[in-house]
Amino acid sequence: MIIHANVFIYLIALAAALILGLVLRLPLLPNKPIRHSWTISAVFPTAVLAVGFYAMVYELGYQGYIVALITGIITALFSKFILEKLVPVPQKDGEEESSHE
Amino acid sequence: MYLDFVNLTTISAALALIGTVGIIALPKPLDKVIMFALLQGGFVGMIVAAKYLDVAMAAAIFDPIATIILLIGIIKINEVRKKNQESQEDGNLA
Amino acid sequence: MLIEILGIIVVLMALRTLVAQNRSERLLYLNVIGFSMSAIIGLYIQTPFGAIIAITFFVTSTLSSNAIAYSLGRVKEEIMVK
Amino acid sequence: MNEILGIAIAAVICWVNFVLIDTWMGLPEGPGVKGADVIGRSVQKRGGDLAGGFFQGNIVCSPDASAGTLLAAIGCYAIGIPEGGLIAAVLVYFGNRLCADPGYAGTTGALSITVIIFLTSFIGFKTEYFIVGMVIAILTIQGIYHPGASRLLGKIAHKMGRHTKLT
Repeated sequence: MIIHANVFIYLIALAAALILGLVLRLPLLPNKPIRHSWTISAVFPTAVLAVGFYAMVYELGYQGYIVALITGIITALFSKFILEKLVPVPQKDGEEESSHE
Repeated sequence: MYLDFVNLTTISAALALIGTVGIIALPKPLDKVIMFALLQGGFVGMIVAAKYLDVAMAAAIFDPIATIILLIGIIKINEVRKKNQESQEDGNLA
Repeated sequence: MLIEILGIIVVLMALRTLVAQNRSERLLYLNVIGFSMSAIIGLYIQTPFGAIIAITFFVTSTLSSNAIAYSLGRVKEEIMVK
Repeated sequence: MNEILGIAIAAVICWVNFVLIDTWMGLPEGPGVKGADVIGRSVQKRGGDLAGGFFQGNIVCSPDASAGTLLAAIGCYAIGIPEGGLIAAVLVYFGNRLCADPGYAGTTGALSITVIIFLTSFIGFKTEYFIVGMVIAILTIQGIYHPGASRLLGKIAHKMGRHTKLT
């Protein structure tokens, strides 16, 4: 078998982040023209970030169901409270530029 | 075979040399900045070829900072020169 | 075999960058060089830290390309001092 | 499998993957950042198509599905088959947000090429082939003849209903 990790653990991390994100009132999907919207929703950044962070923790040597659960919970809290301050929406910059000219 | 001659060290050296020639030969400042970005790629490649990986990480992070400082200087000096030219033409008209 | 193909692509694109006429054409060739240099770094260092270095190098070179393209629109024509 | 043949097939797979995802995510519709506008107009002035020019400019100015494809292939080669692609998806997302882009195209490209690498590893494709194939695919778009490539991309965008409305 070429695949090394157990796929089931990734599903646990994804589901934990998804459910806690919905409990924290993140919207399920972004606003309707999806490819232009900037909202942080439960599916797009949160689930992807949860799987990616669990992959990082897995490579660092901590493996198991409980680690996956904790990673999902921390990712949901991170994307609810910190992510908007870490990567702000650059709309202000564009408006300032257009008004500047 | 000549293909033995192509490895990471010689590629990075060729990239850095081409970037140097471009910086010296091209006249306009923004062309010089583009060739400087090319030289940075060769520089990081040379460090990686010697396997100093931590130095390569630091060099890769600090590259765009140097480029952005150069670009801010170019934009500012261009505005100053444009203002200077306009005021000179006004003086000629008066 | 793999690094040789990428190396020939890199040197060819560097020469085309040097002799190109238009300035935004130069930027497109520079993008190809960013892609292939990070591919060579990933192929040469076959450890996880090599992959992290390749990803960091690619993202930072894209950032500097972004800054150059923005100031290309800002500076329409440069005024040179004779 | 023969090495040259494998690289050629991998290049075709990567080309189809990133062009379809980038077009679907609306790269030819308009310039996401200001620098892409300059590059698109310059390509149009040299005899190309405006939508294809915006496509090329957006690839230069922020890491899109092309970058996601390359970096996920490198991650799968150096770290491991599923984990490297997922780590690359997270890093590409942060790189996208640094370059003022929503970041849908990069993560979608990284995840889809991870699935493709996992499926094709059963029939003998090595992961290195996808790295070299991605560089060859980006060479055909950005490195050989820009007006011709932009006209081809404009035709694909027209067929998928994503052609630009700007003039």
